[in-house]
Order: sequence, then structure tokens, then C-alpha cells
Amino acid sequence: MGSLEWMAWTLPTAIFFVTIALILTGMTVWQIISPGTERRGFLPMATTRGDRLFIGLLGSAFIHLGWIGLTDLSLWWALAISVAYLLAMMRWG
Amino acid sequence: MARIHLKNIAHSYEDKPRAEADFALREMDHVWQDGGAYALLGPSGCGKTTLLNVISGLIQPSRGQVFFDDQDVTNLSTQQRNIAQVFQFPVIYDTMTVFDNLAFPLRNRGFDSESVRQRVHEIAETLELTADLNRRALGLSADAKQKISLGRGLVRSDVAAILFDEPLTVIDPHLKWQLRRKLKEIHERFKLTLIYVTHDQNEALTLADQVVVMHEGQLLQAGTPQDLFETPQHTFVGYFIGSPGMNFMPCALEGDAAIVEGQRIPLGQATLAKASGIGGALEIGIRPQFLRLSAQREESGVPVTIAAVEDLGNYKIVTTRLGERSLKVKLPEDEAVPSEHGYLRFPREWTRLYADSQLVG
Amino acid sequence: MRIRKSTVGLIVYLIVVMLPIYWMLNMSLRSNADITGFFALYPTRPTLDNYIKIFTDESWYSGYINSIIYVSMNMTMSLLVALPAAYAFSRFRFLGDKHMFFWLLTNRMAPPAVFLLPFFQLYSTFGLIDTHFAVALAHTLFNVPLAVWILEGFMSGVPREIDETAYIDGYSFPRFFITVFLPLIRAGIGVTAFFTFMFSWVELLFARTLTTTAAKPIAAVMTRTVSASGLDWGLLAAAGVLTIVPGALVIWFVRNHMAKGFALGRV
Amino acid sequence: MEKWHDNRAWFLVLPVFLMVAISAIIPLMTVVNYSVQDIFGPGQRVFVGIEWFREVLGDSRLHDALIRQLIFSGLVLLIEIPLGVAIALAMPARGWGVSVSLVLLALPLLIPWNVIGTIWIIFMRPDIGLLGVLINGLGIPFDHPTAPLDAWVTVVLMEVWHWTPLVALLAYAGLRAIPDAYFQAARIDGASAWATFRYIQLPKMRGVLVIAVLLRFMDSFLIYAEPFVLTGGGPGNSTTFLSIYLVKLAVGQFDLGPAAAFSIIYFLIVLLFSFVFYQALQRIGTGDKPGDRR
Repeated sequence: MGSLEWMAWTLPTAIFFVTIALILTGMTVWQIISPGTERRGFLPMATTRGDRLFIGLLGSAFIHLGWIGLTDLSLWWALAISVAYLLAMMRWG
Repeated sequence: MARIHLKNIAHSYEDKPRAEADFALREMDHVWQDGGAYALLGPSGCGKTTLLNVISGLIQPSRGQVFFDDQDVTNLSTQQRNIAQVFQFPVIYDTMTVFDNLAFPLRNRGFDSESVRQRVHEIAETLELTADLNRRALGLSADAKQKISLGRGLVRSDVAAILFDEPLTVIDPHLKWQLRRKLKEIHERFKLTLIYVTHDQNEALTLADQVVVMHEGQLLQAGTPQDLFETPQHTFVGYFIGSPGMNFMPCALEGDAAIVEGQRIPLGQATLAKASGIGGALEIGIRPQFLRLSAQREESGVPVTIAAVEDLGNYKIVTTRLGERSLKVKLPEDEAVPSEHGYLRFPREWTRLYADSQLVG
Repeated sequence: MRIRKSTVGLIVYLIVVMLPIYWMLNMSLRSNADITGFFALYPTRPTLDNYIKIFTDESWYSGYINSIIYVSMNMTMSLLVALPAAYAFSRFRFLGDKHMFFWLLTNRMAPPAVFLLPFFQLYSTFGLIDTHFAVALAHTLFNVPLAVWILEGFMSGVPREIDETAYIDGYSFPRFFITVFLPLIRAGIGVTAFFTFMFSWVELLFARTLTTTAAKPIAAVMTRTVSASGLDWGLLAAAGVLTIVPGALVIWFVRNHMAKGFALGRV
Repeated sequence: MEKWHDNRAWFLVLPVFLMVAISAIIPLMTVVNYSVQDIFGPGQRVFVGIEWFREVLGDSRLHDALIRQLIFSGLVLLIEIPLGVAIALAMPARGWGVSVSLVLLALPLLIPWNVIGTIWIIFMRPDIGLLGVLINGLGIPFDHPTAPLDAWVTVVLMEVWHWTPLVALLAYAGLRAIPDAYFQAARIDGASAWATFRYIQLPKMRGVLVIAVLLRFMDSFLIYAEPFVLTGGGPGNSTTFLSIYLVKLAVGQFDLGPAAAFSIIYFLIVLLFSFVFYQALQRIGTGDKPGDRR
């Protein structure tokens, strides 16, 4: 791992990226096993699963930023809200 | 509605045309009668579209004048001429509904909304577009879009003529037939002057009372389909109309007959009368339908060899050779074809003589 | 011929566009003392000293050569990888195609300043710092997505029947792609090459960070003209004029392709 | 046009994917790693969690820079898009005028960005620059190195001069793609010049305008070299845009952690705006059939 030292890995960020990679892999496998199609939910446009995942993740990022910027509370709350938001987006978006 | 007179029109896309070849339209003088259904027929690039655009005013001709009835409209804009034109590919306004598309020409001319509504509904009814009026035009099929283009032309009640530039190119074959019938119906109902550009002779012959044939910027012949078939004024017309085209062979005149490849082909009296003293490159021409082919020698039969026989279902095309020349003969399906050698007879009333490609008689 | 009002507007606009460039040209032909001394609409005592200095001083002219080398490398690399990818996007639907396309675009959105340090570290690890290749590779970050984007538009304009016919005629994919397809979108490739050239030529931040001496671009060399006596305006202007020349030459040679490519309207 | 379904197309995309992965994903990961640590030097780093994010989000200078940036980008789009479209409309359709105007338009685009800044320093100088002298000659006091408003005018003017040609080139390409029949039909339908623009040219240009708006938004939001060379972010901080502030933070003060956190926030903001623009522009005018024509 010597040559990777400059990337300055830490455990939390490693977990973060592994999680993202797993989600992407999972979505790919899901799509291969049962292909999804565009549909319309509460969002003002037709979306595929991948679109909703992207919107969910981008939204989660801003939820975290907002949490950090506006409150001093634990970040776990933000994470919980984000997961709920992400699931809602995937299901009804 | 108007009679359209193209007076000594010529057009070149170049600023300073020098040779004849620089002209997309060579000088012509032609009258399109009020209420007539015309087909403008010719191969691609012969100047059909240019001629159409001269009539509609999209192009100012380099020379000559355009008259609608007795009014000189040469310098009038397209709007002022009141012409409707339908193009090869459907032109629709993507962002508008079908209703707005149809209403567009009227609104541009300042009609009040009530008369616009009435007129649009009337036209939509005729074109069977009523159900789609509130839909966005973008999502419709090609033939519906083409109907909208047509509708925009018809929606103005005062159009002088309606021009079609190969409008059925992008339409499916089975819909083509329907739309063509619709056009015919509209023509009869509105009594419009209709000029229809096409390179498809079947379309031209079925749709029009009068067919105008163009070639290399020249207007070669205008007439009924029958005229064009029986007495082509120019070898190109003979060759272009009919399937297969007319047979042409260079010849010399001797007495009452044309000499082709050393064989005598007798001509009719009327033809001979016009031919006296004529110069230039002579050819005789005859339609494959009119040639008679038999195994035995008959009076004035010309010996030929049989090169090929194509069976096309309800008729056959026989390719025969007369010396260097080949002639096509169209025979009914049940007629026997001589195996190697046969004799061709040229009925005098159907054998035409041409000098420098122009009909002599 | 009647001159339209809009044509007059266009000509006025083009003249205004040329003014700053003219001003630079004007100053490049004057000595520094002359420039700071008085205002002049045109060089009253024209001199070529500024240009002579640039053409004879190695640290100056090597900057031009370095820039040209890495820009050419970047153009080649970008086109080579972007052509097959653009073909895939224009002809096929495949798993994640739209997301891949948007992700490529997002690479133009990252502030270049963000990537400076990681880039420096990454390239140091592979010993690429101060090579032309490093800059060329770094510039693919924003040029490859753009190239894919533009080329995809041009390729979508080519009817698929052409592909089908070629495959039926027994062409293999590589042979079809090179002998049939690429010639069809020549104008599109020209336009794309122009855009990749342009963005690579004008970029400074990466080019400056990833080079020290051997591959230093001209734009970075220019920052050296600050001396104790202040800026040498004349020299700076001359160098600036010379940075426009390669681009102007490129565009002059591809102008017909560009006109044609733009006429296809698929940018 | 329905496309062929074939996942093997991935092999064609693979080179691009790998190349961009190296030049984008690895650095991006590194930036994320930096953003949660305090880095003193090689091998000397401490995990600090979200400390830097908290610091950056509470930084009023960043808020100011963000607001400045939004105003700047908004202003730039509002001027450049209509102006570029107008220029494209005025350009000739054929003849030698096409090549000449294309070449002249493209010139500002081919100048290295810091040179652009340099040109404009010279051009705007009140004593020796053409425009500077001109404006002062009109009796308007104009001094961009000290007056914030003048500095803004200068920066916006430079940006418009530099990038409007790109919008014009793209719009011109879009215009040329419209078949003649549309204009002929419009003439036959008696449409005015405005109606022709509104119902034919504008809708048909939508595709290229999406590209133009996105490119201009992204690049103006990330603008660095030109205003930095011209004003250095001043006077005061009046033209310190996000990138200028970021570079000050990362290079000037060598605060790697906060700079990394800042970068991530910056990137997310651009991503959000671009996504919204992309989605919105794709749908304008297509009504109930999105994705029919890209």
C-alpha cells in the first residue's frame, strides 16, 4: 500500500466509497436480473431506478451539508434522514 | 383561385449565367388553367422544385414574368401571392398543437379568433384531424404531420393554387394511396388549381388531368396522360413515360420507309408528309406495346434475334436484337414467343419519327 | 445588393471583438518606454524588438513548442478514445448508458483547482511530473467528455441503414468504422478536433502545476515578465499575440471543415 | 430511431471510462480523503471528521464568494445567451462571409486564459489602454483597480467578450441544421420575422442551447484565470469568485483539509445546478414527449 499513501486513505472514507461501489454493483445486478423501466412518480419527470438513485444520493449529500451547516447535532441523525429520504425516493419518486 | 401564366420565365442560381447549362430553368412559356390538376413530372434535379418555387414566389426568376389571372405578381412576395405549398418532408411547428398549427396562417393574417376556430375545425374535419386537434404536433406520425402541412395550405379560403413538392415521399405505401385519394377529393371539392411535383409516373398519371414533363430545366411536353403515351413530343418523354420506355433507333429515310440497320420500316403517310426536307439526326420510336412479334415472316416484317424473355406476371418483356440495336417488346402473358429468331412488325400508325429528339410526325 | 441591418450589427460586433486583440498587436510593436510614455492609436515608432527577444531566447520559444506538443498529444488521445465511445452512445442502448453519459459531463463540472493537488501527487507517484504526457492526460479530463458529446451528435446524424448495409456486405466492425464511417463524419471530427485543441491550448492551471521546466507551457512562461521595474508590457503583448497565432492558423486551415461541420448543425 | 440493445457496447466505452477514471475518480477520492483529515506533511495526518466541513460552511467569506459567483454566472448567462443567438441570426448562411465570421468569432476562444486577463489589463488601463482612455475621455471616471463596480463591469465585459462567440458558434450550428423548407413554409404561412424566430428557429435550436447554457454555466461558475490575472480578486474581495478563493485557500495558505472540503461542496453545487438545468432544458417545449429528440 506504500504507493497509495499519497491518497491518504482513512477507514471512514474507505467505508464510504466501498458502500457507494456496493450500491452501484447492486443496482447493476438488479437491473440485469429484472430490468426496470421509466416511470413517473411524484417527481416532475419520468425516471429510471438509476435516475432516482442519483437524485437520492445528491439529495442526501445536501441533507448532510445542511445538517452540518445548521445544527451541532450528531451526524448520525443526518444519515438516518438521508437513508429514509433515499428509500422514499427509490420507492415513490 | 387563378390561372397562372409563366411568361418567358428562365432562372439561374448564378449571378451572371453564361452558358445554357448555368440555367436551372431554361426559357419557357406555360399557362396553368384555373382549377386544373397538374402533375409536374421529371427525374431528380430537372428543375421541378425550382419551377414550383418560382410560382410560389420563394424564388425570383432571373427573367420573365409570372401572372396570376391578369395580375403581374413577379415582384410580389410569397405572402401576397396567396399560394399554399406542401413540401417533401412534413413541416410542422414543433411547439404548437395541431390546432395552433392549422390556425397559424390565419392568425398571421389577422383573422379574428372566432373565424379562425370555425375554419380550422372545418379543415380538420375534411382531413380527419379533429381528434388530434389538441395534441402536440411533434408526436404525430409522418402522414398526420403531412396532413397538417396540407391543412395549413387549405385553411386559407383564398389561395390561388396549392403546390405539392413530392409530398408523399416519407409516407408508408398503404397510406400513400389514402392520402392521394384525399387530395383528389379535396381538389374536386375546393376546385383549386393544383400542381403536383413527382418523379413517380404512376402518381402523376393517376392524380392529374394534365401532365407536364420536364428534363434538364426544359418543359418538354404538357398534355393528358394519353397524349404523352401515344405521341411523345420529345424522345425523353417517350423514354421516361411508360414501362419499359419507348424504343428508339437511329435511321435514314428512303422513299416511304425508314432504314434501320439495312432493314426497311415503312412509315405512315402523315409522318412522311411532315418528314419531307427535314434535317438533323433522325430516329424512329415505337412503344413496346405496339410492336408485333411473330415466328413466321409476314408482310414488312423485320428479322430479329431473341435475346431475353422476362416474365412479369400478367405480361412479358421480350428483348430482341436488330443488328446492333435492341428493342423491347411487351407481350400479353399468354402469347407464345418464338425461340431464337422472329419477325417484328412496326404498325405504321404507332411508328414515330424524331429529328434531333423532337417529334416530326 | 441590399445590406441588411443585422449584417451591419454583425460587422460592428466583429470589429468590437477585434479591438482588444488589435490593441495587443499595437503594443507588441512598441517599446516598453513608448507604451508607458504616451497613448497612441497605432505604433508611431514601430519596433520588432519584442518579437526578436522571444524568438531568440530559448526559455521563451521552447514554451511554444511545449504547448504545441502537449496540445497535439491531447487532441490525438481524446479523439482516439472518444470516437468508439461516441459510436456506442449513438448506436446502442446498454446498461447504464445514460448515467455514464451524464457522469462524463460531470467531469467538466469539477473545479480544476480541486484536482490540482491530487493530480500533482498522482503524477509524482508515476514519475510523470514535468512531462508533456502528464499535461495531455490531465487535459483529457475535460476534453474527452466534450469530444464524446460533440461526436455523438454528429454520429446520430448518420442513418443507421449505412451501418446495417455495411455489416450485411460483410464488413468487420473495425474495417467498417475506419473505411466507411469515419469518412462520413469527417467534418464532425474536424469540429471536435478544433474544440479539443482550443480547450487544451487555453488551459493554464493544470499545465502550470504539472510542469516545472522541461514541459512548461508558454502561458506559464509569460508570468515571468514581472521584474523589479514592473511589467514589460511590450514583451507581454508580443508573447500574447504569438499565443493566438497557432490557434488562428489551425482555424484558418479548418475553416471550410468548420463551416461544413457547423452546417451539419450537430454540435 | 430505436437503438440496438447490446451490452457489448461497453467495450467501446471502456477506454473512455478507464481514462476518465484515472483522471477523475482517483483524484476525487483523494480529495474526499483530504477533507476529513488534518495534513501536516507526508505521512503526518490526523483524522478530524467533519471539522473542515463545519468550518467551511460557517465561513462568511465563502458565503460572500458564493453569492458573488451566482450573480456573476447569472449575469453572464443573461447577456451571453441572447447576444450569442442574435449574432448567430445575423451571420450569413453561405458565401465567403461564413468563413470570415467563423474565424473572427473563434479568435477570442483561442487565447490562453491568463493571456486574456493580460490583454484586458492593458486594454482597460486608464492611461494607456484603448477602452480605458475612451471611457475616461467620455468624462466617466473609470478605474477598475480601485473601484469595485468598475472592476465588476470590467470582468463581466471581458467574460462576455471572451465567451459570447462560443454561444454564437453553437447557435449558428443549430440554425444551419434547420431545413430550408421550414423557412419557406413560414413565408407561405405569412409568418413575421418574430414568429419565424419564436416558432421555428428557437425550438430547433433547443438542443444546442442546452449545450451552450450548460457549458457557459459550468465554465463561468468555475472561472479562475481571467479575473485572477485581471483583478487578483480585488479591489478588496469584490471580484473574489469561488475558484479564486479556493486557490487562495489551497495554494496560498496551504490549508489542504478546508480546501478539500470546500471543493466537495463547490462540486456538489455545480452538479446540482447542472442537473436541474439539464433536466429542465431537456423538457422545455417537448411537452408530454421527453427524450424524443435529444
